[in-house]
Amino acid sequence: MIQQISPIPTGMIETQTIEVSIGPQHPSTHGVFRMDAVLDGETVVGLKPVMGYLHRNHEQLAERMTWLASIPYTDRLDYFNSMTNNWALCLSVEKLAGIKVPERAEYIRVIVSELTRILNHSCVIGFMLQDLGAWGTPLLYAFREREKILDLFESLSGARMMCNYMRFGGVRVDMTDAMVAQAKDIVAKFPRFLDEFEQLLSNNEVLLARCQKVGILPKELAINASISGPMARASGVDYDIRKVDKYGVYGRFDFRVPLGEVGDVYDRYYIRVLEMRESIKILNQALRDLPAGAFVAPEVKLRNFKIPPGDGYGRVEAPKGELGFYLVSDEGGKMPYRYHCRPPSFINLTTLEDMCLGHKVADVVIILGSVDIVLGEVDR
Amino acid sequence: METIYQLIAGWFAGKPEWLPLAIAIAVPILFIVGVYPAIFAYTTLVERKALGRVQNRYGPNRVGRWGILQPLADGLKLLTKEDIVPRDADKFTHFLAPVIAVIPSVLLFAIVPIAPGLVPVNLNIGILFAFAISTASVLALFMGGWASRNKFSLLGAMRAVAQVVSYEVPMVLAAVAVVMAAGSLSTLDIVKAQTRGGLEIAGWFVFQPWGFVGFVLFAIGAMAESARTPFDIPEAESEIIAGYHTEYSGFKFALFQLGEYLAAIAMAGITVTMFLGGYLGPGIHIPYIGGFIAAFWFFLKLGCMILLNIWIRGTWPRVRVDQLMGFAWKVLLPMSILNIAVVGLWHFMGNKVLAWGVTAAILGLAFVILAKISAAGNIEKRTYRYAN
Amino acid sequence: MDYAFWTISGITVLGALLAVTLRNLVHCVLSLILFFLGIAAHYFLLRADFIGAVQILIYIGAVAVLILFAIMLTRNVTGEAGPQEVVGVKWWIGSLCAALTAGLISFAVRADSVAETLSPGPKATVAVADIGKGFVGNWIVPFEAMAVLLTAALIGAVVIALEEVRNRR
Amino acid sequence: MGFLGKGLFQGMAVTARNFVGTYFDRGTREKLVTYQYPEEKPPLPENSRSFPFLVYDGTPDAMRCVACKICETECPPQCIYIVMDRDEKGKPQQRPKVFDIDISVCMQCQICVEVCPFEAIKMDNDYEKSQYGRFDDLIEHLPDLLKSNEYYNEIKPTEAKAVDAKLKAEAEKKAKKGTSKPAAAAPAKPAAPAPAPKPATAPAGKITIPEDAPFTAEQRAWLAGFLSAGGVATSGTGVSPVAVAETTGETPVPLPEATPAAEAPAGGWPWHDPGLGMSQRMDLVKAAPLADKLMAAMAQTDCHACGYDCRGYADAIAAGSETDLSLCLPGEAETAKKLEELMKEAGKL
Amino acid sequence: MTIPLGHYLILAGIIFAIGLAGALTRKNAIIVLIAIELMFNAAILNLIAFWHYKQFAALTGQMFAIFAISIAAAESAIGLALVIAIYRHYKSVDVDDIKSLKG
Repeated sequence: MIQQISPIPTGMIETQTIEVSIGPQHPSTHGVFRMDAVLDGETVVGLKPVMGYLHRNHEQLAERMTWLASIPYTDRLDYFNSMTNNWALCLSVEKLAGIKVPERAEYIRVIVSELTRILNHSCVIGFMLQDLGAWGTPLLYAFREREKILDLFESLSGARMMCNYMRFGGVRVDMTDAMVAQAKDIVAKFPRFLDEFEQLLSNNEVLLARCQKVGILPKELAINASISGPMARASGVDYDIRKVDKYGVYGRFDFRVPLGEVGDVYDRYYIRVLEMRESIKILNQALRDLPAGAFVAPEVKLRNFKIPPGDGYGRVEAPKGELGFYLVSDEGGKMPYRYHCRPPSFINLTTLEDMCLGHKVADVVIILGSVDIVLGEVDR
Repeated sequence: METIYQLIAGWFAGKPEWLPLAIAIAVPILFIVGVYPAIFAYTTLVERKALGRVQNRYGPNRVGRWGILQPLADGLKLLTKEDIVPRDADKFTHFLAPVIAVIPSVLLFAIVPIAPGLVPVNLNIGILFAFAISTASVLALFMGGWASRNKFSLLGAMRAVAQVVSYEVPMVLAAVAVVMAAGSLSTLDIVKAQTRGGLEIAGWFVFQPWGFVGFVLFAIGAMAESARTPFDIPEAESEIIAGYHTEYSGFKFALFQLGEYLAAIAMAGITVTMFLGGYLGPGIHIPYIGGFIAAFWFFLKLGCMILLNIWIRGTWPRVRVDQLMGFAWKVLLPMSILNIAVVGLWHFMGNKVLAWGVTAAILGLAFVILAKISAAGNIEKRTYRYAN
Repeated sequence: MDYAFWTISGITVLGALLAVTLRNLVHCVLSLILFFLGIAAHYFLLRADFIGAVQILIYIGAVAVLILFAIMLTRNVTGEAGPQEVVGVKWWIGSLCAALTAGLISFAVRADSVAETLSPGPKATVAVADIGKGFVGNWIVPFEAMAVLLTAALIGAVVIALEEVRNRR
Repeated sequence: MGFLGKGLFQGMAVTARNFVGTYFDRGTREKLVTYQYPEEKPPLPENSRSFPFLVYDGTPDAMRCVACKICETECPPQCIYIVMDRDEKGKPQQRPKVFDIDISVCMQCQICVEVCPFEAIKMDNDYEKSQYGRFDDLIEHLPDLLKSNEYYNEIKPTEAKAVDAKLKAEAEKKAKKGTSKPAAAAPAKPAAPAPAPKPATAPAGKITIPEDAPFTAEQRAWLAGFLSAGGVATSGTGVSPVAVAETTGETPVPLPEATPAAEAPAGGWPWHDPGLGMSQRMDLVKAAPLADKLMAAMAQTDCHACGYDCRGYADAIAAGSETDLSLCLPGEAETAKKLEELMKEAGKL
Repeated sequence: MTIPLGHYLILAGIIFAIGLAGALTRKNAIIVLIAIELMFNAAILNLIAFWHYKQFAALTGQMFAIFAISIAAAESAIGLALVIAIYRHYKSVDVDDIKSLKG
């Protein structure tokens, strides 16, 4: 039975609790995801998330294929940010095999990942507003901006969402000057869109009333449940892997990490807006001093690429949190012996029940929206 | 109806006595049944195109030149859709709910004046009749939700009834203010009371402070009554799928939509009549075509109200159920009661300009205080620090 | 114009009968609503527009919804109440004395010649303004008494509910 | 914070600006972003990729692909199925007879293009390939895949120019070295003679389709195609290609009895397995004669890139008739270095 | 309109009788309340009928009708509150079960 807090003593009217399952076929669960909620009237007294509807056996498949062949599959993990997924796998393999990545490739990787971050944050806010009932207007503004970034990705890597762009030791296609100009143009226009977005949303009384003090995630719980990404920073946990590991060339850029104090849905929304502004800063610096040179390490072979036996864990600050890959290679070397992926959405979802108890059904939907999960990554 | 009767009585001198009466009744009925559903059809089209344009896209443009035939296509589609009734639904009530949803919305049009003297039924209890009828729509929501025997639609029905009942009170009180100023319940007299010294526009109630507050209260009430954003809780997709009309499909669903939209248009019509001076506008006194100009003004204002409704629908998110109730009882009700007191004050103050100032001050003060009390609770400015 | 009277009173009586005899509670309330509509139509026929509108507003708008809510709260929310037996044990006694009263009333009416001959009043309906003046004119006392009564009823209903909460805790 | 409704009205100002903006956005796609799809198609950037296609220079039979099956093994979802073309005597030609790509399985990841040593397979950008049938319609056979080099230059100009330049340079290097190839490469083919792989023991066993399974002929054909194409790594008993050929309705291809290379000795070649690493293979042939050692150094794909099969190439080097040690393309530098080492050891170089 | 007053009185009588029958025979408390509503409406119908046939001399008929309607509404509100309170106590709305006078 679902663990229930004691039904709120209404005293006046004695209603019995109804067990309702929200999803998997539900308009606002961001994919195939079910929540078994026990409702006492409108308030939620028990909630059990049920996942696994989109499990595609990615980790077992990777053990049967060469290292290179796993890269296109990482696009399908968090299908919203394929670039950061690729980078996470490449980072882990490079750490395991000791491959040195040329300067230009590092800069291109930063540019492409920061573009993915602003793409993801703006669309997440759009989806959350959709759950709030804003008939898709903010979502379509976010999608209008996302289209420009996806056009850049298509001219760069060949596909809009499934980029399969990074290789061990660098990137697959060099960024021509035309593409750099296109990126500069996007980054120049983005702050204007952000101001328009904030004017539409940030002090909209209905949004404030609906989001403040809803789905509060206390700081200790965030740390204990190993929450990562904007959700943790909204609760005040100062933990951004770009600052902690300084992987790639992030050490060279100066940018700040915004932190909230209350950790409710509004904080998570506003933290994402501030993070987009920081990403714009990083993009400007990266695009300004993008060096020339090789875009991929020449010594890395495409076919029968082998890795000496050993294991390693590489992680990246994906837009949704800390995305890490734990890889073990045996003496055969051509195929990973063990391939494990640490998805941020899955772990951020574990605290959903603690945030939702005591709230109304309408709040459960927004809290899920603010957690920002993509089922491809949750179920792998 | 009476004016048409006098007009026609002359031509049918010879015929049996009841014929002109029958025609005099038939004309307004045909008008209501013909014009307003057409307005409903094209409201849906305008709504989808306007929402599209707000979201930087076109909106339906495949059926007919600019999507003109889209309502026809929707209607046909819904007509041909299979009509599914849940197995253990309460057949009779399930069938009756959409019918009862449409009847009050159509009846509401009976008291909406189109041109001087041209109102389908000139009841001297016009506004009261309108409110009496609009309470009946509550029953349709309830029966729809209760009869389809599924948890979500039951939740939707409970929410809908609670919302409509609790927004009924401030709306009626806002109308009471207008009735006090106009001195009569009949819609024709209300419109006449808004012409002051021949100037057709200056007299509108909306330009008085209490009139403006009444207008805002009535508009909010009308939106809540017809479950339009930001109060579309009953059919909030993201929470409970489609509220009370989840289990309806095919033409019954179309009837529910017809009922809802017609209620929204009727409420917009009543708002126009009470606050924006119904058919008043420059040029209605020209001898022959005055009537047509008046009708034009009425439909123009009606269009503006509907567009305002659509504009709001494209922008604002949805309010939660308990906030909705709190807003109705804690903010709207006190404001409407104060509004009635202010109209009384206005009535007895001789010098109108001074009265205008005093009433504006009182209402402004009240609004600020209420805003502070109700909003202070949960909306506070947030500051964000950056890591080192 | 006579058939208007007969049809409406036919509907009214049908509504009343169904409201009392149906098994399913919700259907009872629906027929009660039909009955209220019939009565309101009668008021319009009798040129009492204001009372007709008030009747619709109060009875259909409020009382019917109130009864529906009462039905909802006194049975489990989702399930349909089991079919208890509908009629009390000695139902025939009740209906017998009802029939007796009906006979008595109709006999009395028929006997009194005055009732028969009174002819209907003029066409004009009374203006609402006069009712308003009446309220604050010579009916001021019952008006205030009504105000007191309604507030008392309001407070009473709330007390009954709250009192339940106080001794519950 | 301003009065209660300020935020709400700011929001409405934004939507109004967008509403009006769409009417004055003359094609700048800033405010009005819709492409009316069937009428106006969005322009595709040059790198955009949809499904692979095979390039041929001049006439369709002068295709660059030599059916070396590297792309088939490297393809992550295993959606390519190649059968080597053989002349009547069974001698492998350097051309694929059957080259199927199942575009319902292909995830357009372009790995086949990267690993192809002969620039034979490139990514198209034609995305309108939806069909009604679910089985055979979505499998693109050789004739559908073949497209001319001009078409390739037309859709991807810069990339095509670079590829043509590289091929021309290789051809000149080949012509300058003038090493004749024992296998008479067809003159029209400028590219280096491609290896004609004999489908070696299938890297992964195939599931057999029992006779009594309730499939119609058409479904059985599709299943066989799917199963043999999909390298389902199960150890099951291998369905010899002949049986597969039968079920796919082609004329049964006789097993090449008289292959130039010597038949495997009774004990078989334990090292002849592409899955093993170079070091493992070398351990197996530590005590073996030079020819076996040479053969173990090969990439074991029998891809005929060197003009022989692995055994033949090793015998040719051992016999001294073949001096170029870098012909084993799948083996790349690793095999070439090992071959030189072995030859130095044996004192022949 | 040639309907004499008598017809209205008989109509009111019939409705009153139906209400009385309902109140006496039905077991469910809510139906009893509905029956009481019927009786109220019968009485108010009489009031209006008499007012109409007295050539609108004075407004007493209408006034009393309004007062009667509001009393009826208040009464039904209290009645339903009672029914709910009893239901919560006895867990049933069956008129026969509610016998014991203990609170």
